Amino acid sequence: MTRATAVRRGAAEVTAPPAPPSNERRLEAYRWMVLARVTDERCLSLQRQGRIGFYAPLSGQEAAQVGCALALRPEDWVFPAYREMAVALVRGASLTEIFDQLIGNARDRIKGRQMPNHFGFRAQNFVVASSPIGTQISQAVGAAMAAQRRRDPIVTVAFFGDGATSSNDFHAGLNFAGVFRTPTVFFCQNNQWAISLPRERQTRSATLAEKAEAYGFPGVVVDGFDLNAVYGAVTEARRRATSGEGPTLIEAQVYRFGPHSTSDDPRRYRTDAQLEAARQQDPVVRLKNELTAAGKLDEALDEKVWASAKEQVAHALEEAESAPPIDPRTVFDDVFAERTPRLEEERRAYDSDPAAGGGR
Amino acid sequence: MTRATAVRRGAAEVTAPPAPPSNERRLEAYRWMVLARVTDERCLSLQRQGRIGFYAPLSGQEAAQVGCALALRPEDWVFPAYREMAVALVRGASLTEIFDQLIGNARDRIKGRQMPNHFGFRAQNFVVASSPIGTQISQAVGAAMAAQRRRDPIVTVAFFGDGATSSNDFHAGLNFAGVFRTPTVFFCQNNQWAISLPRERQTRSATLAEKAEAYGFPGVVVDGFDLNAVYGAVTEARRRATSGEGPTLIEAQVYRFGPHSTSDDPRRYRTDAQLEAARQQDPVVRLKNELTAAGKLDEALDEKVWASAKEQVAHALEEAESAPPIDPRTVFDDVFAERTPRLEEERRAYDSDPAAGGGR
Amino acid sequence: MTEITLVQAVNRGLAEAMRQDPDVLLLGEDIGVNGGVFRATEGLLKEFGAERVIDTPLSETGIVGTAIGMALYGLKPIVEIQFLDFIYPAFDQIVSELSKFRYRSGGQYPCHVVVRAPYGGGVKGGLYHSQSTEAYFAHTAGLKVAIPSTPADAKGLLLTAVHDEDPVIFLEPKRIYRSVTGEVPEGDHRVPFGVARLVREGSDVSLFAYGAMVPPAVEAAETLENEGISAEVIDLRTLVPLDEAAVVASVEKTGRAVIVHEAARTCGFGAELAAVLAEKAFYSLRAPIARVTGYDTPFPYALEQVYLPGAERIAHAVRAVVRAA
Amino acid sequence: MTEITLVQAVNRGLAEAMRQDPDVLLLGEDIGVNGGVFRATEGLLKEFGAERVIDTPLSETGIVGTAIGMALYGLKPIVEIQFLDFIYPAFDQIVSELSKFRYRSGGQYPCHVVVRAPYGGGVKGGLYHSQSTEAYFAHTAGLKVAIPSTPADAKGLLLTAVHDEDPVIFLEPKRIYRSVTGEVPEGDHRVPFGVARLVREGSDVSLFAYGAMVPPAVEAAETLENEGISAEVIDLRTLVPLDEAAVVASVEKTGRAVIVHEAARTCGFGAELAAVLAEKAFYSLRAPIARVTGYDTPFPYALEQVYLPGAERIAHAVRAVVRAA
Ligand SMILES: Cc1ncc(C[n+]2csc(CCOP(=O)(O)OP(=O)(O)O)c2C)c(N)n1
Ligand SMILES: Cc1ncc(C[n+]2csc(CCOP(=O)(O)OP(=O)(O)O)c2C)c(N)n1
Ligand SMILES: [Mg+2]
Ligand SMILES: [Mg+2]
Repeated sequence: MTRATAVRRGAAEVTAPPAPPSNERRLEAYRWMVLARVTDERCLSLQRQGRIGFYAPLSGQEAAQVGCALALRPEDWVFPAYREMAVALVRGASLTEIFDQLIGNARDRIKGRQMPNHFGFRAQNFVVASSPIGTQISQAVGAAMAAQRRRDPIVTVAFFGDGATSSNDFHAGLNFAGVFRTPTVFFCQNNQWAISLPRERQTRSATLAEKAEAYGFPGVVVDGFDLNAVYGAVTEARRRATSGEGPTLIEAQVYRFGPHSTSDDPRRYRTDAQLEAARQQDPVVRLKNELTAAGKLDEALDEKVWASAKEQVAHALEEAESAPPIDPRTVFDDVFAERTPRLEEERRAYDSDPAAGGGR
Repeated sequence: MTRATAVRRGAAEVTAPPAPPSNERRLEAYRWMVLARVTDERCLSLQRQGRIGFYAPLSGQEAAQVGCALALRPEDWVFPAYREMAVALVRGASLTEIFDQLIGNARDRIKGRQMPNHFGFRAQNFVVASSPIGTQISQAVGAAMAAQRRRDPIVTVAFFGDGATSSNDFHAGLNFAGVFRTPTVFFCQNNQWAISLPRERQTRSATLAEKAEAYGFPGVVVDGFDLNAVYGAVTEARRRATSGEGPTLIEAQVYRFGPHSTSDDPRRYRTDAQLEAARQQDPVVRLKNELTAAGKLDEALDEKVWASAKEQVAHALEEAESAPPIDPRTVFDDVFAERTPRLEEERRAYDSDPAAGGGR
Repeated sequence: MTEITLVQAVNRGLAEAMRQDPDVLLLGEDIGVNGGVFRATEGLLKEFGAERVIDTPLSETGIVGTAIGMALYGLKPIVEIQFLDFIYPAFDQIVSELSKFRYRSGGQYPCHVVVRAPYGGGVKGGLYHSQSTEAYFAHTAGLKVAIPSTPADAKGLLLTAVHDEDPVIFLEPKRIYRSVTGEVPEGDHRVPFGVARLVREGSDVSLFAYGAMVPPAVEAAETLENEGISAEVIDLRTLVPLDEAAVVASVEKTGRAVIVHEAARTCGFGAELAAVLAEKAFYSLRAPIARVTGYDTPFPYALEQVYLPGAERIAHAVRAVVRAA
Repeated sequence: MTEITLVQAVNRGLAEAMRQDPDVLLLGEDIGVNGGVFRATEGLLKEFGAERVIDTPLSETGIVGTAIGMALYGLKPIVEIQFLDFIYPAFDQIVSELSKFRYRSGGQYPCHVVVRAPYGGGVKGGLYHSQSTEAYFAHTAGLKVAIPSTPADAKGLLLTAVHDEDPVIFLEPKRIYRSVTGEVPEGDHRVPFGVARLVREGSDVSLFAYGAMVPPAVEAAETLENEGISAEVIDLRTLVPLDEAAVVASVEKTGRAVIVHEAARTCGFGAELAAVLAEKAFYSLRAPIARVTGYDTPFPYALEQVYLPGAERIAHAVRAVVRAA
């Protein structure tokens, strides 16, 4: 069932992946995956209703995200891209915190500074995301170098997509990781698309995982629809990293079921047939079937799982929507630890006549 | 004798390299290599005498540069780094033009705009070099895409060093070349050093050539001290490129005998023993021995070759040193096709009182 | 002529340029089958084919690097950077290479690439889909910088850019991509570089703006008119070359200047304008020069309307300047 | 105290910072066994070891990207960019990431990296070993920009940078790395940010400069003194934060301003200074504000002395400004 495949043997051997997670762990994973799916769908409709400004769905990538997140420890550091909502949840960010960010209310951990999906949760070692593609990759390597220096037995994980393998920071980050043998897991969710560009036009290498070899460490392809495979590959990569064996690149092959974001219309560049074929591999359904076969899930429990997810979402949304809006004067904060004289001046000007301070 | 080795089989097979160049061609190569060696040594002493401001020697890399240049055609486009003086010579730039640039006199093709070694010769399709490492690599790919569009049966060649494989443009350039299957030869002179950083700390891959595989095309390692091997590998890469089989990365393994540049003191980071070992492989001596063994060279002819080189250098230097200095007002030219009003104003200000226009 | 939007005008400009010259081609992310995330390249793949409308891998470094190589070879590439905020991976190619090729080669290698990028705020794009960093490019010798604020100028400046022999950074104010419409001449319509547009005549104060700041500047001028203040509005159109003559002449007439841009104040293009005026219109100036700009903060998401200069903030600054003298 | 050079002062500042705090470490190209191409890190590998003086692969993207990751984790990395001209591969990390981390995370992730780079012309370095692009960084909200012009300031500003909580671009005027010497306090010597240095008092005109332009400004002032013109010279020391109060006060006293920098004129930092003065010292100004700057061309090799502002060009501009009023 577990299908972590060593594509190439680089600087180190990829040993056989460990045993699949326990049934309890898999049921836990299922709950997270359902919660992510329900949240995702709700967010798409919230955006259509104008209640949030933007959303980038992760549907199709639940097993990849949850499987990876469950294989990590709280003290590990996660460097996400903008699609890793499920990772944030598994690491302990509350759904309400998620909605606070999507709305950008007064309670939002990042103070309404960024577009929806650009989460950051210090308490969960979930470094704040940014939009430029790939930049988090070399940063994750740097944090791993810092952990090495501090002798902290942790790993850093960079999340990124197939498109990001073309970025400058992919090249720089993986090269530094190879040279300094950093405890880093490069977790590439190959969802086959970078907006409208299909994977095969992103690069001519047969797999993305094999790119690791150019940097002297192993790359692994896993079936990203398969929770067990992902969990196994990340567990092994984590073990390698913390035992000083260096970094691993994992390519989790998935498919983006939804649009790139709410600004995107995928019918312009892909066919329904293609999408339907991919949907046959729905990771949520797959895990459900596995758990059912294992006698861990029946229809009644499943209904409860979904109902609970819906309830959690409704509750969190209500909470987030009832929070006050952000104080306009916070716009001048956090540029620096302390405001410079110039920022003080700009803030004073705004304060003295807020009517004239805005964009109306 | 020819040792072009296919390191990996990527998107295409690397076929056996063609027969070595004819004895006549190798004698021609030898003349170029000797000329490059003599020029190189003269330039180092000119810099010490303050007659040129800077120099980056190529000694140790003569076979790589001359072997590659001889395998190309005039209509091919060369994108050099700053160490490719021998390539410029073989492609037809005169020694006088070389010295004009090193001095930055009124006849300098690039009008004294750049430091020594940053040659550019339009007539020889030798694109003007710049200092930032790697930038020429993606440019060479773009020129190849343009040639594809024009249906011109040429190749573009990007020259770069081992250090440049870490650059953004290496990654972007090779990736685009793979995706668009461009007629490009990536010619990496691995001289084992990026200033003080040894090759093995630049990247953890076993060879540089194998990095090509990450982009879906073949990489080849050649003994860069061996003129025949280089000539063979480039000939084959050129054939592949012009027959639509796509790009090739060639790693010519050489050694930098001299300092990185006249600003560098290599004794700070490498031992004499190391250098002496490398010098045993001197490509000029090697080719001399081969030609002697083949009955194409004897001591008398060899002396003539060296004497002629010295004479050419002395003559070219004299010509270049007797050229007038560059007109100061040219500083305002070539920013744009025509000077903007602001540049006109700056030029007028300078003109109206040149004494006040300068940096004194 | 019917009215079209600014982004449609860009689209027509591109099509016109490509019809005129087979050497013109486009490179960018999602510009082909997807027609561009703002639809600026809609329909062009169909008309001109995949050899001329090239969907690239996700690498701005590669896009600009290869475009430079194409330009050196003789083609006329037009590059789309999906958002100006994502141009930085290509910054090295732009400032170290594109801007300096002609100079460093002693004129042997001109390098004519047009780099198009939607820019600016007001679309709820947050930090990375909103920035206005035109000053980086204006400060880089060897680059021209054009910014249209009307559909006619969008097409006209774009065609001038394509026919220019130098690299051009062509910034499209995405906030008014669809909200501003206007008539656009058919065919080879060109608007020269270095000639500012007098949007509205006035005698008490000169308002300088460009891109998406032109409409609020005009709105402010209209409000002020009711208060008895006559504001001239000038749209710079190109920052490099700058129509200094027009800028100076306007202040010689009005005696007062208010400069508007979305970019952060410090070292924004407004600083350059103020410096030009403080040098060349000094004796005509009757009041301090005011700048109405974005704040010296990154671009916020939830509070973008606090950040962005609008008609009220502009009018407020004008009143202060007029009160001053 | 004995006199040391500016580059030695940088070296001592680095050593002091590393002795104070084991979290301080260095990253860069050729900084370890080679001691830096300008020897700014000479001896540090030996004293602090390869874990803290890290020779990196040739990738400024990687250097700054990994330094950011280290800073997020809690270390205090100081990065050396071999020449400012080679910072552009890291520009995305600097302007999109380093400058915005604190803001975009709502204060959760401060990101304190010091980026050191030798900069400026006068060393026969041509286009790519001479540029002065401080304005790019001053225009980027979230970055501080410090530029010493004396050995004491080099050490003092560097230690302040290391103890600051925000990212600092620390630009070292390589032209005077060795030509300027001075006494430098031992130990934890710090020079605060945002406080300009009054280099020379004067009453007729204010000369504003920084970095390697301070010595020619002083030389010009000395020449002018013989002509009966009393020039005040102010060294800005930090462009962000700017000591606006000192700048404005000086012009309130002298009534005239001449701004000097090596960078190209258009949108250089001089534009910002002129804009500040045209707004805040307007009523004190008696003459047009003059800028003495590099030209709007790339930096030339053979003709660098034509390009670079020097004492004569500065004096010439001052005379014109004094003649004017
Ligand atoms: C440097 C940069 N260029 C362009 C963009 C615009 N953009 C946003 S997402 C995206 C595609 C990313 O694809 P991938 O890395 O596969 O991630 P996915 O969205 O599929 O999860 C692009 C081109 C960007 N954000 N950053
Ligand atoms: C982007 C950039 N960073 C740093 C430098 C400074 N520098 C000049 S040459 C060099 C080493 C280049 O090594 P390699 O690519 O192996 O070429 P080689 O000099 O050995 O021929 C460095 C770091 C530069 N020119 N460009
Ligand atoms: Mg993708
Ligand atoms: Mg090398």
